[in-house]
Order: sequence, then structure tokens, then C-alpha cells
Amino acid sequence: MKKTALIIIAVLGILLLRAAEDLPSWGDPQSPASVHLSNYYLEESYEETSVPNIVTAVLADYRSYDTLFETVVIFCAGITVLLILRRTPRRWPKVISPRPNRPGADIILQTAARLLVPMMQLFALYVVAHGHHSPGGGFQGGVILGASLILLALSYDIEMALHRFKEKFVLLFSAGGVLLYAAIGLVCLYLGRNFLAYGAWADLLGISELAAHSHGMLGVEIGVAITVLCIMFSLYIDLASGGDLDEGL
Amino acid sequence: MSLEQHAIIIILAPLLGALVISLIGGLHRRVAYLTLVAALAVSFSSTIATLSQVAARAAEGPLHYFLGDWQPPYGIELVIDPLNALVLTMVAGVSLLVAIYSKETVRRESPDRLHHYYTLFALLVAGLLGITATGDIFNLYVLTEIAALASYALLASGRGFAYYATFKYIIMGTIGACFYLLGVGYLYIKTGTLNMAEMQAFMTRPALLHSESIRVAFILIMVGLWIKMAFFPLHGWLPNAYTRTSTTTSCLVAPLMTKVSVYVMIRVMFGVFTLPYAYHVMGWNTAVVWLASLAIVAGSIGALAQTNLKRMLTYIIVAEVGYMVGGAWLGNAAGLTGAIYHIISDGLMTACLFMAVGAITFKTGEINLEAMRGVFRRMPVTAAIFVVGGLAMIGIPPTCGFFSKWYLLSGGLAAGHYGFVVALLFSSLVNAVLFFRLFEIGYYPLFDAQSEAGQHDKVVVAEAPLSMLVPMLITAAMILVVGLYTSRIVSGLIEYALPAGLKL
Amino acid sequence: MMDTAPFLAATPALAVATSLVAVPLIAISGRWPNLREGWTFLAGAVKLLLVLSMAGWILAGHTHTYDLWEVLPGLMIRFKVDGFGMLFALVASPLWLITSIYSVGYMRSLDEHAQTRYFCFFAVALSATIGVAFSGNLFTLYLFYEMLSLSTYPLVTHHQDKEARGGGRKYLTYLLGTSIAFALPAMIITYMTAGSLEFSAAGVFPAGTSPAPLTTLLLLFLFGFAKAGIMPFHSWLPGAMVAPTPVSALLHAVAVVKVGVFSIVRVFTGIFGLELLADLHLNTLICSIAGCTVLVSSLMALSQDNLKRRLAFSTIGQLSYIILGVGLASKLGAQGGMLHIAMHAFGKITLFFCAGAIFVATGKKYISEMGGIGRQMPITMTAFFVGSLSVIGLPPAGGLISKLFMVQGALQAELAWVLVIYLISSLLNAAYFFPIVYQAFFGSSQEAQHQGPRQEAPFCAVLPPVLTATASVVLFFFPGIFLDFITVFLAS
Amino acid sequence: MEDLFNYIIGRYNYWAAIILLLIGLYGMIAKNNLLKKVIGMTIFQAAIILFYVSIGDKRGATIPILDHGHGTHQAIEAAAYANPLPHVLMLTAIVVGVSTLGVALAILQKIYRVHGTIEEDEILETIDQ
Repeated sequence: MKKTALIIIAVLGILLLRAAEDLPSWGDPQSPASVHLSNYYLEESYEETSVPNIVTAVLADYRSYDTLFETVVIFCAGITVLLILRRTPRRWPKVISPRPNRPGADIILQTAARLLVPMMQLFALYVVAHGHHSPGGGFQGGVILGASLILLALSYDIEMALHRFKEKFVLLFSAGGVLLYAAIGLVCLYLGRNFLAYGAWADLLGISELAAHSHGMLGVEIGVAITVLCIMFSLYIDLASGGDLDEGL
Repeated sequence: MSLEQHAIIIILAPLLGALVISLIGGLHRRVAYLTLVAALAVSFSSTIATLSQVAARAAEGPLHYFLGDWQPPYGIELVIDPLNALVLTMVAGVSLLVAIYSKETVRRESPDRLHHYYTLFALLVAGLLGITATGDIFNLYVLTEIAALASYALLASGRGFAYYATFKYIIMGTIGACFYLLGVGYLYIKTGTLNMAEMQAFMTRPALLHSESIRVAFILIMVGLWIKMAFFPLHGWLPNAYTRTSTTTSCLVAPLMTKVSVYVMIRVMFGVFTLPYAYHVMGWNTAVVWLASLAIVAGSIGALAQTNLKRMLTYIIVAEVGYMVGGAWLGNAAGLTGAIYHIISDGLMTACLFMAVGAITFKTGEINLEAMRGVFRRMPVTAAIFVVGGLAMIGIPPTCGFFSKWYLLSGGLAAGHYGFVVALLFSSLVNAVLFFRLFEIGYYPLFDAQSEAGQHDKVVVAEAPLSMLVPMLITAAMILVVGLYTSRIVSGLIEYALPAGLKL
Repeated sequence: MMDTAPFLAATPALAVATSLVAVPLIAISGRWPNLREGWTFLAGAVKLLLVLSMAGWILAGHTHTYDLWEVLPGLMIRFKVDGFGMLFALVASPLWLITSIYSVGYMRSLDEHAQTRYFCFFAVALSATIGVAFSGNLFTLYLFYEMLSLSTYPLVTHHQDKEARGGGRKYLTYLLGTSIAFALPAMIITYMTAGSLEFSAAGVFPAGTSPAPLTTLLLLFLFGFAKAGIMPFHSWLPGAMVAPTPVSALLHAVAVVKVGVFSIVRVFTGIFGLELLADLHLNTLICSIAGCTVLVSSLMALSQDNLKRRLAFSTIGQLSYIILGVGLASKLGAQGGMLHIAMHAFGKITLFFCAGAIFVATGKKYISEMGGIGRQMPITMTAFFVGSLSVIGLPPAGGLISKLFMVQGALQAELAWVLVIYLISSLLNAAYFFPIVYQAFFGSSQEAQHQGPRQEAPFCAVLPPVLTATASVVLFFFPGIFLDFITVFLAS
Repeated sequence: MEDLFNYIIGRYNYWAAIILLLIGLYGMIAKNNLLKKVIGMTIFQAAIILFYVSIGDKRGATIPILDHGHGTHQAIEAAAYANPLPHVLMLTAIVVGVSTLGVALAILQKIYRVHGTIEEDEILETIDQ
């Protein structure tokens, strides 16, 4: 196996090295990748979407369809892990006890986490909501939100975190986030435009088309954030406990 | 809904179906089942609508659907031409049938978490349909990953040894997908676009035509896809992964995944690269066709050695992938027509056989060749369906399997590639041996040591439930119908799907 | 020039479909054997009438074409009725009726299992046979050819025991294997080089096609249609004798093997064209291959003790006679070869019927046990005698006529050495048939315990051989019944 | 000599990506421990992400977020901003990578439960039995 692997990577390495000769050098402003689509986005996107963060504009508007499926990928992973690991009904009933003094419980850690979690969540909301003006967006915000819950689960235990955010809701919201995204697109479809053409929202909301694009993106980002939050949390609790949802790591 | 929206409905229906199932499917298993069937039925009817639309205007070029109303190349578009309209219809149709079929099997195989299973089922179909419909080379990657992730979960639902097989598949699948992604990266650097049509337009520039990095991109993408479609010698993961898993999953995954990968290969060869590029600049034709011939022979021999019915079928898939790749690389119209036609016909045949084997396993609880014992008496309808599928695999007219062989053989002969011709004939003969061995086991109930002549009259007919029989019957009927309508399919659709420069 | 035909345009398709329609009817009436066989007879009669309704039109020198369906662009499922097809259909459809009578007698006397399945597949096989007879192009012919291979498999393996399994395996391996490995590529190559698979007297190949690929193609076709039993692809035929006797009788004296020969003759006359064969001296090649088969199979027949196996080897030889005759590529030879399809069919089916009748009545399969049997079953053995006369080619049975034509054909084609083959093989034929007849009537049977009273098989099993034996004699005096169709066909 | 040096320095993003990629691929193929294969997989994916992101860079350009009030008044200088597209694409690839990693780990846990090991050769032994 090792020999085969060496041969394969040798062949691949030679191929890639040879190909690299042909590629534009690093940071070349004239490389085809940096002039064709890129310039269009840089020059026109603000005119067309009124969103200054061009990455967000491309992500959530020009290539919104991609991003929808990106969210679906996350959702899919969450369900996959659930399907593989979770076993219902539990084979043996769990003795539910608060276990405040379980070994490893650390009062400093828990207090710090208590303080940190709301700050994280607040910041995450900012990242989501301000994503089209500054670096940020649904994925980033969602991950921070998820991390706040994971922090809770790490410093206390999974049961405590689940007590705050029930698994039922985790599943509900993860599908709900994608659904929110898809629904925003579907309304456009319903209003006679193409799927995900946010301009259609203009009449509905009584705003200009440009603003509709911006609002559409915001809505979409919120949907993404919800899904990412839920799935990050779900992935953690399932993987950390092997699907048993007990104390975890 | 206006006519143009059908293109997106095809993909949205299973996607929304998946979301709805995961939201309310937990209430009752019937809700999950019915939602899935309804979603796929909507999707399928949309594919039919698109197919007829495309067929009506085949000469005028493909249908375009701009997502978010953004003009390509700035936005993503769906492009539906005769080629993928056909594949879409096949994928949506087969998955609908498998969904109907799955009622009893899923209930038995994954009783808990049933709605999660169905969610992933729908997502897999959405992914496959999306792959087929898209006109954007990066969007294709995203959808490939959805299909892949969903298929990992579905394949792992076989429990036990299925996990290891699935793990191998994850590793191989990720390598394949990453190669594809890397190839796309090279293409993007050199062209600056992600839209397939525009990329193809750029590809005629002499600077790109002989660029080393474009060549590497082509190699990477092809190898990536070959891993995904289990093309010899990169097929090692497939038999285990498809055998160990549950009946429903193998019925869904086996007919569709490899076929869609083959479609993507054809699409990339002629929709992103150009015909002269794929055939002449690369100059790989002979080598790839030889490899395909080897794939056919290896798959056939592998199938002969199996005692597990499902594993035998998976080796046949390996051989069939050789058919399609070989056909696509022969470099003439007949070969490519055969490859495209075989995507459709092999999808149907594989679905038919896997479903029939699934039904037999469902009733007997066995998966070895012995499960076939006396099946003609016990399950006459299932057995008849199995015979139709088997005859199609052998290539008996007028099943669709015959006509794909007809075109592939014509292509091989026209290209003067006799190795491929011999491999095709060899695999037909091997299939004949394989299937008639099974028919024979099913046909002779008397060889049991204990059972004597005359006792076979007492065998109780125990057919599979109706929810399994009906989709199987439809699939078997479609094998014949597609065979009989070959002329319309070829002259009405596939002919327009061939790249300019290749004409029948 | 063409008047409208005095029958429906779709008549050939209907004739093919008749017995297919009967299949579900037979299947659902499985519980009432009389009703079930009623369907069989009804379908047989309707089919015969449909075939006959076209006979006059064909004899008047017309042909009739009917396109059923376009399968591949430019390639139809096409039915075409001409003299040769008509000849074959006229042989097959009445013999189906007679065989059906015989089947009833045979199957019921032996109380065989799964009779419904048997009659169903019998009907499918007949459809396929008529389909081959009326095929308008090679593609349609191939379609029905494969259909016949598959539908006869359950018939051959009817007994579902170990022997049947072996025979069935061999049967399919040879028939399906050769048709996929040889005939299919040959057909595709033909389509690619000639652009057409339609039968036409002049052949489809454009003038100037180089002879080497043509020779290869010819060989591929010759061995691809292995139903014709050309050596070395003959051994399925004795193997298939495990089938119930009516199956052997109809399918292995008429339907299956004749379909093989018919297909090859169609390829000779319709795809290559006799002139091309003669011009390229391919007739020598064909004659040597077929001639070898004739001689070797006759020798092998001599050593068989199982009556049905002996008949099977005899069939192999006689089939090659036909190919030899047509392969001479002379007009008289072709006439003789085609006529021999009919003559041999009536003669050989008589012999099979008799073998089955003996088995039904006495349970004997081996020739060595049959001493003195003629005294027990005089009617059966008389029919047997007539049948063997026809196969050997002695008056007053039809076989002589076709042999005479073939001998003349050999002279016409200036291939005198073929005469020797005919001569030797006729002697061999006599050598393996006459001892049976002699033993049967005059043999001092060592198994005298069977010297009981007359012990004929049931009426249903005796009537058919008598009918076919009579037909053989009638054909000797009126060969025109079939010869006219051949004349019409060769004249076109 | 200087050319060669420029050539090597000018493309070092590619070299880094290629080396990482080969390391990852080697791990995926050659390692016996399944967890190491997974680690190889993440390195492999990271290499591709690096490769893409490096394409987006332009000399002298800043992040592709327009200053407020700037964009509306005067024409946007495309050269002043980095290419946004690779970032968008890689956001997707990162998500895909995370998802695949999660699924792989879940499967790995199951493998450990079924076979009692995550060493490939030992797993194969248990399957053979």
C-alpha cells in the first residue's frame, strides 16, 4: 500500500508541478481569474445589490443557489450523523441526576463559560446581521452561535446543554433554517420571477429592488445561521457522546 | 406554474420534500413515505414536462433557467438539453419507483429513524437531479457532495460491515471529489469563469488548447469522475459498499450514482471541454477504450465468481461502467450514442434487477444464489421481472439492453477497436451464463435432496407485497418500452445531444 | 402494377400474433385441460387460415410487406411475405396443428407435469417460427430467432431433472452463445458496410466489396445461426433430445432447426445473393463445411442406440443437406435445398412421432430393445418406414424429389465432388434406418415377453404420424405444392 | 538564476498547496489507521482550499468590501479589491469539508463499535473470519 501510495503521489506531484509552470504567479492582477468575473462583481455588485461586502453579495445573491445547497450540505451532514449514531429508543434508561459535583466539573470553567456564552451569542448575531457590510455572514455567525452552545456542553455536560436547547428543537430548527432559505426563493417563484430572484420581494415589502436584494440576503443569511447553529451543536453532541447524548467528553 | 419553472421544480420538489419529511415525518411513518412519494412524483412530472419541451425544440438548443434572474456567467444557470433531459427523466423516474418500492423494506430495515432515512433519500435524489441539470461547473461540485453525503448515510444504514465499506467509499469519494474540485480550480484560473458554456467557448483559444494546466485539469477531473463512477481499476470500493447496505439503498444508489457520474463525464468532455480537445488533443482514446474493455472483462469475471446475488450485480455494474466509458471514448457518433443510451437503459436494468433481488431477499431472508431456488413457483411475478431484467443485461431484443449493445458494438466496429467489441461480446456471454444459472436455480425446485418429484406442486405462492411489485412491473415494462422506442429516443433526442462534429 | 392484396395489410403480423394472443388464454384456462387445448387448436387453425389466405397472392408472383414498428432509425420490424417464407410458414403451421393433437395424446398419456406451461411456451415458439418465416429483414429475423431460443428453453428442460438441466444448458450455451458472439456482430457489420439489412435477391453488399471480409461474414453467419446444427456447433441438438417427444418432433425436426437453416438460407439468398456467392467461389467453402457435417453426422448416427438421438444426428446431416443445396448457389440446387426443408420436415416429424408413440406405448427408448416391435405396433412402424424412406430419399416419399434437385444442382454448379457426398450419405442414411425397420418387423426379439397383442399408442398419438407419413407420400406425387412457391421466389 | 528564483518565489502558493495536497493524499492512501486517513483527508481538503484562496489574491488589493459612501460616488477601482469569487467558493468547500469530516468520524465510531479497532488490517481480519 505504501509503495502504491508513493507512486501515486509521485505521479500526481509531477503533474501538478508541471502544471504550476503554466499558472499565473501569485497575486498577478492580470490572471484570467482576477479579471473576468471578478471585475464584474467588484464593479457592478454594489449597483445591483446595494451590498458593500462583495463576498456576501456573490455568496448570497449571484451564487445564492450554490449557497442554498451549501446549507443543505450542512443539514445533510447533521441528519447523516444522526442516522448513523443515534439509537432510539435507548437501550437502558438513564438515571437523570443534576450531578453538580461530577468529577471534572470545574467551578471556574463553568462560571467563565456562563459569562462568555451570552457575549458570544451577541457577537454572533452581530456577525450575522452585519454580514453584508463587514466580514461575516450566516455561516460565520452560525458557527459562533453553535460554538457557544458547545462551550456550554463542554464546561458542563451535554445533558445540561440539551436542557437549554432540546434536541427536538435542534432538528426542527435545522430544517427550518433551510426551509427559510428555500422559502425566500420560493416566494420569488410564486411572484412570477425565477427562483431566488430577490427583486420579487420589492413589491411585497414596498421597497426598491435594490433594497429587496439586500433584505433577501439578510433573510437568507439568517436561515443559514439557524441551520449552521443547530447542526454544529448536533454534530458535537452526537460525536462527543457516540450518539448516547450522555455526559460526553 | 409557468412552463419555464419546471426546470427548477425538478430539483426543488425533492429538496422541499426532504425538509418537510424531517419536520413532520416523525409524526408517523406513513407521512414520511407519502411525502417522499409525492415530492418525487412532482419532480418526475416536471422532468416529463421538460423532456417534452426539450424534445419539441431539440433543434433550437437547450433550455436555460437563470437562477435569481442573474445572467450567466455571473449567476448560476440550469441548462437542459436533450442529453440531460433524458438523464433527468431516468433519475427522477427510477427514484420515484424505488421510493414507492421502499415502503416495506425501509420499515423492516430502519424502523427507527425512518424519517431521517427518507430525508436523506430525498436529498440524494435532489443532489443527483441538481448535478444533472446544472450548467455551472462549481455548482456541480456542491451538488455532488450532497449526493455523496446522503449516499454515505444511506449506505451505512446496512449496519455491521457496511460501516467499513462505507468508510472506504468516503475516502475514495472524497479523493474523487477533491480531484474534481482541483481540476475546476485550474480551469477557473485559466479561464476566469465557472459557467460551462462560457468555459467551452474560451477553450478554443489556442493559448488554452495547448496549455499544460488545462491538460492537467482535464486529467484530474476525469480521474476524479472515474473514481466516483468506479471505473476500472478504481472500482474497488463499489462492490463492498453496494453489497453490504440495505435493500432500499442499493436499489436507489446502484442504478443512479454511477450513471450520473458517467453523465457528468460526458458533460465535461463535450460541454466544458470540446470534442476536438477530448478526442484529439488528449489523444487518450485508445488507452481509455482499452481500459474500458478491461473493466468489462474484469467486471464480468468478478461477477462470475460471486455467490451473493447482490454482489454479483455490483460487479455487473463495474462492467457496465466500462460499456459507457468505452462508448463515450470511442470517438464516433455510434459509440457516444450507445453510451448515452446505455445511461438510460442501464439505469432501468440495474433498478429492475436490484429491486427483484431485493424482493426475493425480502421474502426469503437470503441473499445467496440459493435464495433463487424455486423462485419461479414461489414468486412468479418477481421471477418474470427478474427474467426481463436479466435478458436486458444479456442483450436480447427487444429490450433496451440490446439496443445499447447495438450502438456500442457499431461504435466499436466503426472505430476499429476490436478489443472493445470482443469485450462487449464476452460480457454478453458471461451475463448469459450468470443469469441463466440463476434462472436455472429458480426453475429447478427438485434438486433439494429431501424434496421428491411431485412435491413441487405444494409450493405456496408467496409474492412480494403490492407496493414492491408495482414499481418492479413498471420498471420491467419500461425496459421493453424504451427498447421499442429506441428509434424515437435516438433520432428525437440523442442525436441532438451529440456534440457538433459527431453526427450519426 | 400491384393490385391490392386480397387480405389485410397486417395479416403477416396477425399470423405471428395469433399464438401469442393465445398464450394468456392458455395460461388462465390451465385448470380445464380441454378448454386449454381448445385455445391451442383455435389459434392453430386461425393461424393456418391467415397463412393460407396469403398463399394465392404469393403464388401469383406478388410479395407483401408490412412495417410494424421503427426500432432503430431506418431499421424496421418488417414483415415480408414471399415464396420462401410462405413455404416455411406452410410447413410450420399445419404441423403445429398436428403436433398439438399429438401433444395432447402424449402429454396426457404420460401424465406430464406443468402442461399449461408447456402449451404456453409451445405457442410462443410457434409465433417466433412464423415470425422468422415472415421476417422482412435480418433484424426482424434475429429478433424472432432469439425469441425462439428463449421460448423453447422451458420446453427442452420440461422434465426439470438433472438430464434436462444438462441438455438445457447445452442448448442455451450453443444457441444463445453463437447468436450473440457471431450472428449479432455479423449483422452489425453488415449493416455498417451495406447500410441495409433488407432481404433482396441481389444481396445488399455494394459491388466491389472486398472478398475477405465477406468470407468472414459468411462464416460468422453460418456458425452464428447454430440452430442449423453445422458442426462443430451441433451438439446441442442431441442434447436437446431430453425434451418431451412432441417438442423434439416439432421443434427439432421443424421449428428450431429449420429456423436455423431458414435463416442461413435467407442470408445466402437475401443478404449475399446467390450470384455473389458463386462469383466469389464462396459456394465451395459452404459446401465443404456442410459436406463435412453431412458425412460426420451420418457416421455418428450409426452408433447411436437411443432412437431419438439417432434421429437427432440424422437431422444434423439433413440440415446440412439443405445448406449444401442452397450453398451450391445454382438455381436447381437452391430449389432442391429449399424444397428439402419441406420434405425433410414431413419425413422427420413422422419419425419423431413414431419414436414418441413407441415410448408412450411401451416405454422403450433404445433401438436394441425394439426388436419385433413392428408386430405390436404395425401402424406406427409403417409410418416410421415411410418416414425413413423420405429421409433416405427413396420412392415413394418426398425426400427423393428434393435430393434429385440437389444432385442436379451440384452438376449445374460444376461441383461434382458434392455428388459423392450425396451418394455416400444416402447410403449411410439407409444404413442407420433400415436396420431399425428390419428389426422391428422381422427381428426375432430376444425380449419376447413383449410379444403381446397389438399395443398401439393412444389414438391422438397415432393419428399424427399417419397423417404426416401420408403427406410425405403425397408430396412425392405432387411436389408442386411447395415447389411452386420456390419457383416464384427464385423467379423474382 | 534570478529567473528561477523569481519563478519559485512567484508561485510559492502553488508549491505549498501541492506539498500539503500530496501529504494529505499519501495519508489517505497509505495509512493503516483509519483516523489517520481522516486526518489525511482534512489536509487534502485544506490544501485545495489554500490553493483556491491564493488564486483570489491580487497584489496591492484589499479585501473585497467597499467603503461606505465610496462606492456610490465614484467608480469602483476593480484592481483595488481582491477577487471575491474564490472566497465564496471556498466557503462552500469548507462547509463540505466539515460535513464530510463529521460523517467520517461518525462512521469511524461505528466501525470501532463493530470491529473493536480502527486499524485497517485488523478490521480486514475480523471481516474475513
